[in-house]
Amino acid sequence: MDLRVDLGGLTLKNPVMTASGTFGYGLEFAPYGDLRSLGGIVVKGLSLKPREGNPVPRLAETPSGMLNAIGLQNCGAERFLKSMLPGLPWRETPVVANLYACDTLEFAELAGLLASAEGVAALEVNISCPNVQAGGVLFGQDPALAARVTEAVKARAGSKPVMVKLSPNVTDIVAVAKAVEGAGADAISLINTLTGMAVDVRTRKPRLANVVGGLSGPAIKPVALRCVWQVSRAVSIPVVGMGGISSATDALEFILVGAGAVQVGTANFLRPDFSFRLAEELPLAAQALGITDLSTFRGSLAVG
Amino acid sequence: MDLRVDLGGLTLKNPVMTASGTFGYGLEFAPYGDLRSLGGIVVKGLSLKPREGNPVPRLAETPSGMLNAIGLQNCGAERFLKSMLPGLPWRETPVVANLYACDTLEFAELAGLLASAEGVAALEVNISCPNVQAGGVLFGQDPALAARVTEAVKARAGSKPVMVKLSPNVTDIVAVAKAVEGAGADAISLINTLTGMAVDVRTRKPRLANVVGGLSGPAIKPVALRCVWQVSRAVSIPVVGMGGISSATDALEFILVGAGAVQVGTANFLRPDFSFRLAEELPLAAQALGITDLSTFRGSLAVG
Amino acid sequence: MPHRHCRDVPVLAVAPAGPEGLANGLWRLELENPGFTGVKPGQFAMLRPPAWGFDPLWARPLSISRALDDRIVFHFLVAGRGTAAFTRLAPGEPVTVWGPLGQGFAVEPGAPTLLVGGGIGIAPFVEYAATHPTPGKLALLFGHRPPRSCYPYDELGAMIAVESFQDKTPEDIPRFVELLEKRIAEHAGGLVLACGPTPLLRSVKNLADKHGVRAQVSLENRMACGVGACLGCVAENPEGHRVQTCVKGPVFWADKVTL
Amino acid sequence: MPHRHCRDVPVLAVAPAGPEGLANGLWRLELENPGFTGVKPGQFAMLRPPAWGFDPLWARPLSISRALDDRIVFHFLVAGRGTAAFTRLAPGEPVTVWGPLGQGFAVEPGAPTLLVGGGIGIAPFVEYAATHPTPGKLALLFGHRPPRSCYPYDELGAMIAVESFQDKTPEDIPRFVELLEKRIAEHAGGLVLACGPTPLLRSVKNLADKHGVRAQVSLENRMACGVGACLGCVAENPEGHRVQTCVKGPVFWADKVTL
Ligand SMILES: Cc1cc2nc3c(=O)[nH]c(=O)nc-3n(C[C@H](O)[C@H](O)[C@H](O)COP(=O)(O)OP(=O)(O)OC[C@H]3O[C@@H](n4cnc5c(N)ncnc54)[C@H](O)[C@@H]3O)c2cc1C
Ligand SMILES: Cc1cc2nc3c(=O)[nH]c(=O)nc-3n(C[C@H](O)[C@H](O)[C@H](O)COP(=O)(O)OP(=O)(O)OC[C@H]3O[C@@H](n4cnc5c(N)ncnc54)[C@H](O)[C@@H]3O)c2cc1C
Ligand SMILES: Cc1cc2nc3c(=O)[nH]c(=O)nc-3n(C[C@H](O)[C@H](O)[C@H](O)COP(=O)(O)O)c2cc1C
Ligand SMILES: Cc1cc2nc3c(=O)[nH]c(=O)nc-3n(C[C@H](O)[C@H](O)[C@H](O)COP(=O)(O)O)c2cc1C
Ligand code: FES
Ligand code: FES
Repeated sequence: MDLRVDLGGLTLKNPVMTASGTFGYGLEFAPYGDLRSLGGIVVKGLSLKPREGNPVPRLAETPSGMLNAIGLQNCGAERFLKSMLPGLPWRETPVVANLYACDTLEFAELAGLLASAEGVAALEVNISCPNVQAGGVLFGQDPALAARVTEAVKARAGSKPVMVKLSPNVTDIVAVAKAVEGAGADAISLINTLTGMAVDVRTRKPRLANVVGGLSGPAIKPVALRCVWQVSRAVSIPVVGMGGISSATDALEFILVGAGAVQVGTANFLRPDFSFRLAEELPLAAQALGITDLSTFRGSLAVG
Repeated sequence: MDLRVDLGGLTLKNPVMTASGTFGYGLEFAPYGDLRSLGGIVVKGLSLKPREGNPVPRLAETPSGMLNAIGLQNCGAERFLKSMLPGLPWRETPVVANLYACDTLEFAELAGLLASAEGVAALEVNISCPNVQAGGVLFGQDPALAARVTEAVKARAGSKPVMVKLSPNVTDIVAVAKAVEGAGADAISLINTLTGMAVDVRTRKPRLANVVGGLSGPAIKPVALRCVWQVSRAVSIPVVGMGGISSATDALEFILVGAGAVQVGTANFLRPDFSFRLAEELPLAAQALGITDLSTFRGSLAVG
Repeated sequence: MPHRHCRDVPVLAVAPAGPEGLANGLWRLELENPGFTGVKPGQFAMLRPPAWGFDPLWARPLSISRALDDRIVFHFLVAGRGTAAFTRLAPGEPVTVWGPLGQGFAVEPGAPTLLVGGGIGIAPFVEYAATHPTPGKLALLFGHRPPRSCYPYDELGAMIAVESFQDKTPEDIPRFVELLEKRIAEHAGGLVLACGPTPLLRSVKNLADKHGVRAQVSLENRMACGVGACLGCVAENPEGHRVQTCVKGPVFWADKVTL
Repeated sequence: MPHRHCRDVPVLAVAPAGPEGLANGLWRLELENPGFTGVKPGQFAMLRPPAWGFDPLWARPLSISRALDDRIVFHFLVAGRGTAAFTRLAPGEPVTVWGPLGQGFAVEPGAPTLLVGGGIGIAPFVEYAATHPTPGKLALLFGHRPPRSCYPYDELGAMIAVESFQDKTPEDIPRFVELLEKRIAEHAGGLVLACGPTPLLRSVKNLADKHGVRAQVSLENRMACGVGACLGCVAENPEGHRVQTCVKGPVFWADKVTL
C-alpha cells in the first residue's frame, strides 16, 4: 500500500507523526524503535530563548486523559539546532520544528532561524498553547491574530512548509482555520489540548501548580474528530489530525474524517514504542478493513 | 452537617441534583431509591410541542465518556405537567423544569406555562444544547443572544428562580456567564456537553445518525471544573456545577472550586441508584475530610 | 411499582459454554441472585463490574437466561470490549446488576408457541421453557453458526421439542428462512416468539404477517441506562413514535415495531 | 545507546509481602524478565497492564528490586488506583514494561556505604546489596511503620549489616532522625544512599551536608513517560534548572537537587 502523504509540500513516507511535547526531541525514543520508520517527528515546542517552564506539579491524570502545564520548558531553538537535530535521522524522516513565541516579531525571528536549518523540514506554529499566560491562548482564539502570526511566520519560512496548529478552545474553529488558510498556511494541524483543571479536596489545592492545564488523551478524541471533520471540509489545504489517538483504528478514524496525516501525543506515554508500532500496524489495519488506498479512504465518511 | 443550599431563591436540602436528560422525568428512578432524598430533580428538557428527537443511533460510548444526540425527544411541557409532575414528590424535593426552544418567543411562552405550575420550583434554560440544528447552539455561543433568552424567560417566570445552563463550546465562557447574570439570571448551571463525534471505520459512517453529538461523563470533568471555577469567580449569582461527577469526591471538587450545588448526569447510567447514593455519601465524605461546613468549604480552593 | 433492584453481587462462575465455547466466544455466567423475583422470561438485566473504572463506561444488557432462588444465569457472546471483559471476571468479584428490566414474552398457556432463537438469542428461551405452564405446547427452532454445544440448546431440549439448523455458508440462510416459514405457517392461531439478529427478526415479522400469525420479537438495541431515562435505545413504532426499547421492549409485538 | 526494552511480559507471581502484607498494603510482584541486563541498582521500570484500557492512563514507576536472569522482582505499597490494580493481576496476565530507566546509585567498592531506606524505599537496596562487589562495606538503616515482615528486610539482612527502627508514634520520628544523624556522622569519608519519603530525603540531605558526607537521594516524582519526554517529573537543581527525574535521576547527588 502506498502510504505516502503530501502535506502542502512536506512529503511523508507514512501518515504517522509524533505530536509536539510528547516525543521530546525524538532521541529519547530511539531505544524503543527505529526513528526512520516514522512518517515525521514533531519536536517539543521551541522558543527563541531556553525556558524552564512552570513549577511542579505539572501533570495530573484524569479519566482516560491527562492534564499538563509544562509551560513550554525547552532548550531554546539554537541549542536544538546545534545539539539535538544532528542526532536525528532527518534525511530519512522529516523533522518538524514546533514554534512557540509571545509576539509576532518573535515568531518571525524564530521562524527564520529554524527554517534556515537544513534538517528542519517544516514548521508547526503553536498558536494554541493554553499553558502559558502571555500570548499563546490569544493568538489561537482570534482569527485575525492567528492570521497575523501565520503571515509573519510564512514571510520568514522561505521554502519550508508552514503548518498552523489550532486550539479547540474556541466557539468557531472553522473561522480560525479559514483565517490561517487565507494567511498562507500550507497545512493545518489540530487539535491542541482542551483547557481543564483538577483539584485535590484533601489539600484544597489545584493539582497543577499553574492551576489550569491542557487536557489530552483518549478522553478528548471525540472533540478532536469533530474538529478535524469540520475543518477538513472547510479548507482546501491538508489537515493533520490528533487528539487521543491510541490505536491504528483511531488513526484511521481521523483519516476517514479527512486528515491527511495524524500525530500521536499522549499515547507515547502508554508505551514508548507506541508510535513505531502504529507506523507498522496502520497499513495492516487498513488492509484488514479492505482499504487498498489511503487516498480514496481519506475523507470518505458517508454522511446523511 | 447543614447541607442546605440557596440557589438564587431555590432552596435545596442538599446539593445533589440530577442533570437534565439523564434522569428521565424522575419516576424512572423511583424503584432504585427515595426521590425525596435528592436535593433537586431536573427533568428532561421540555419543549412546547412534543418532539420525537433524532433517528438512531443516538448514543456512542467513548473513552470514559459518551456521546449523545437524542435531539431533545420529550413529551412536551403540557403532558409533563399533566401526567408526570403529579407523580413526583415535588413538595419534598424541588422539581426544576429544563426548557428548550428555538426562538425567544417560544422560550417565553414555555417559561410562562411551566412557571405557572405549582409543582415546578424553578426553571433551567438550556441555551446550549448542541444536538439540535436550529437555535440551541447559537443562543449559548453568543453573549447577546444568551442575554436575550434570559430576559425573555425571566419576564414570564414570575417568582420562580431562573437558572441558565451554559455551553462549554465557546471561546470565553465568562463573557456568556456575565451576560446572563446581567440579564437577570438567578443562577447559572454548567456545563452542558462538549461537541464531539465518533465514526466507524468499518462502515465508514458516523456512529451517531446526527453525525455530531454531545460528549459527557468523566472524560469531560477537567473541562467542567475549569469552567465552574472561572465562572464562579466572575459572577455573584450561585453556580451549579456538573460534568462527569461520578463520586462524592468529584462532587466536593466542584464545590471546592465554587459550585453551590451539583448535578449528576452520565453517572446515573453507571448505576441507577447513583444519585441516591451520592446524596447519602456526600456528608460522610465531607466529614472524612474534616469539612464541618459546606459553606466555608465552598470556593475555598487555595490558588497561588 | 414493579420490584427492581440494583445491587453489587459476586460472580459465582464464569466459563466458556461447552468444549467449543472458548474458540467461538460463547460463555455462561452465574451471579448471586440480587433479589430478582417474578422474572418474566425475555426480561433482561444490566451488568457492570465496578473494576471497569470508567472505561468501558456503560453497563451491558444481557437477557436473564435462568433466575433461580440463589443465582441468575446468563449466556453471552463475546461481541466487543465489555463482553470480553466479562470473560475475565473472577469468582467472588462484584458485579453491579440492575433488573429485572423491560417487558418479557407473552405466555399463553393454550397457544401452540414457536420459539425462534438465532444464535445467542436462544438465551431468554431457557427461562421461558423452564417456567411455562404448558411446555408441551412449545417448540424451538434454533438457527446458529458455531456448534450447538456452545449454546444452552440441550438444556432446552430436555424440556421442550427442539429443532436446530446450522448456517455454514451464506446459501444456508435462505434454506433456514424456508424452514422458518414452514414452522410459522404451522403456528397459525398460535404464537411466534423470536430473539436473535435483526435480519432474523425481520424475517419473522414478515412471515408472521404473511401467514397471519401473532408474533413477538426481542430487540437488542444499544443501551446506556436500561431504565428508560437516556432515550438512547429507542425503536420506532408504525405511528412514527420513538419508544424506549428498555422499558416498552425489548419484546415488542412484531406489528407494533418498525424493524 | 543504552539497552532499554519495552515488552509485554507475563506476571509470574503477585502476593502480599509476608503474613501482614495484605493488611498493610505491601506486596511483591514478579514478572518475566523482559530482557533487562546490566541493571544498575536504583534504576526503575514503568509498568502498565494493557487490561487497564485507558483508565488509569499512565504506567506506574517501580524500582527494580531484583533483576534475575529469568525474572524481575518489585516490592510495592498500595498507594492508589494503579498499585491497587497491580494486586489484582493474575499469573500469566501480560504487563507492558519498559526499562531499565534512569540513573542508579553510585557503587564505590572502597567506601563504607550507608543505605537509608524509608518504608518501601528499601526496595532498590535489595538489588544494590546483592550485586555490590564489597557487601562487607554496606550497612542498612531502615525506618518503617508497618511490621518489618512486610518488607524485604530479612532478605537484605542475609547479605549485609542491617538495623531497623519502627515509627509507631509521631514522637518516634525525631528519635529516628537522631539515630540517622549518628549513622551518617559515622560514614564521614564514605557514602550515604537514601530512598524513601521526601521528608526523610530532606533529613539525609541536610545531615550529610552538615557532616560533610557525600550522599545520594532517590526521588519519587510523579511520572508519565519515564523516558524524559513529557517533562512532567522535573526536579530543580541548585542553579534553578529543571531536570527530568526519570533520566537525570531518580538518584541524584544530594547537593545537586533542591528538595
Ligand atoms: C435487551 C438485551 C438483551 C441482550 N441479551 C444478550 C444475551 O443474553 N447474550 C448476549 O450475548 N448478548 C445479549 N445482548 C447483546 C449485548 O448486550 C451486546 O452484545 C453487548 O452489549 C456488546 O457489548 P461489548 O462491549 O462486548 O461490545 P462493544 O465493544 O460495545 O461493541 C462491539 C460491536 O457491537 C456493536 N454493539 C454493541 N452492543 C450492541 C447492541 N446492543 N446492539 C447492536 N450492536 C451492538 C457495537 O456497535 C460494536 O460494533 C442483549 C442486548 C440487549 C439490548
Ligand atoms: C522512580 C520511582 C520508583 C518508585 N519505586 C517504587 C517502589 O519500588 N515501590 C513502591 O511501592 N512505589 C514506588 N514508587 C512510587 C509509585 O510509583 C507510586 O506509589 C505509584 O505510582 C502510585 O500510583 P497509584 O495509582 O497507586 O496512586 P494514585 O492513585 O495515582 O495516587 C495516589 C496518591 O499518591 C500520589 N502519588 C502518586 N504517585 C506519586 C508519586 N510518584 N510521587 C508522589 N505522589 C504520588 C497521588 O497524587 C495521590 O495523592 C516509585 C516512584 C518512582 C518515581
Ligand atoms: C506533556 C505534553 C506537552 C505538550 N507540549 C506541546 C508543545 O510544546 N507544543 C504543542 O504545540 N503542543 C504540545 N502538546 C499538545 C500535543 O502536541 C497534542 O496537540 C495534544 O496532546 C493532543 O493530542 P493527544 O491527545 O494525542 O495527546 C503537549 C501535550 C502534552 C500531553
Ligand atoms: C443522554 C443525555 C441527554 C441529555 N439531555 C439534556 C437535555 O435535555 N437538556 C439539557 O440541558 N442537558 C441535557 N444533557 C446534558 C446533561 O444535563 C449534562 O449537562 C451533561 O451530560 C454533563 O454532565 P455529565 O458529564 O455528568 O453527564 C443530556 C446529557 C445526556 C448524556
Ligand atoms: S437504555 Fe436508556 S432509555 Fe433505554
Ligand atoms: S516522566 Fe516524562 S519526563 Fe520524566
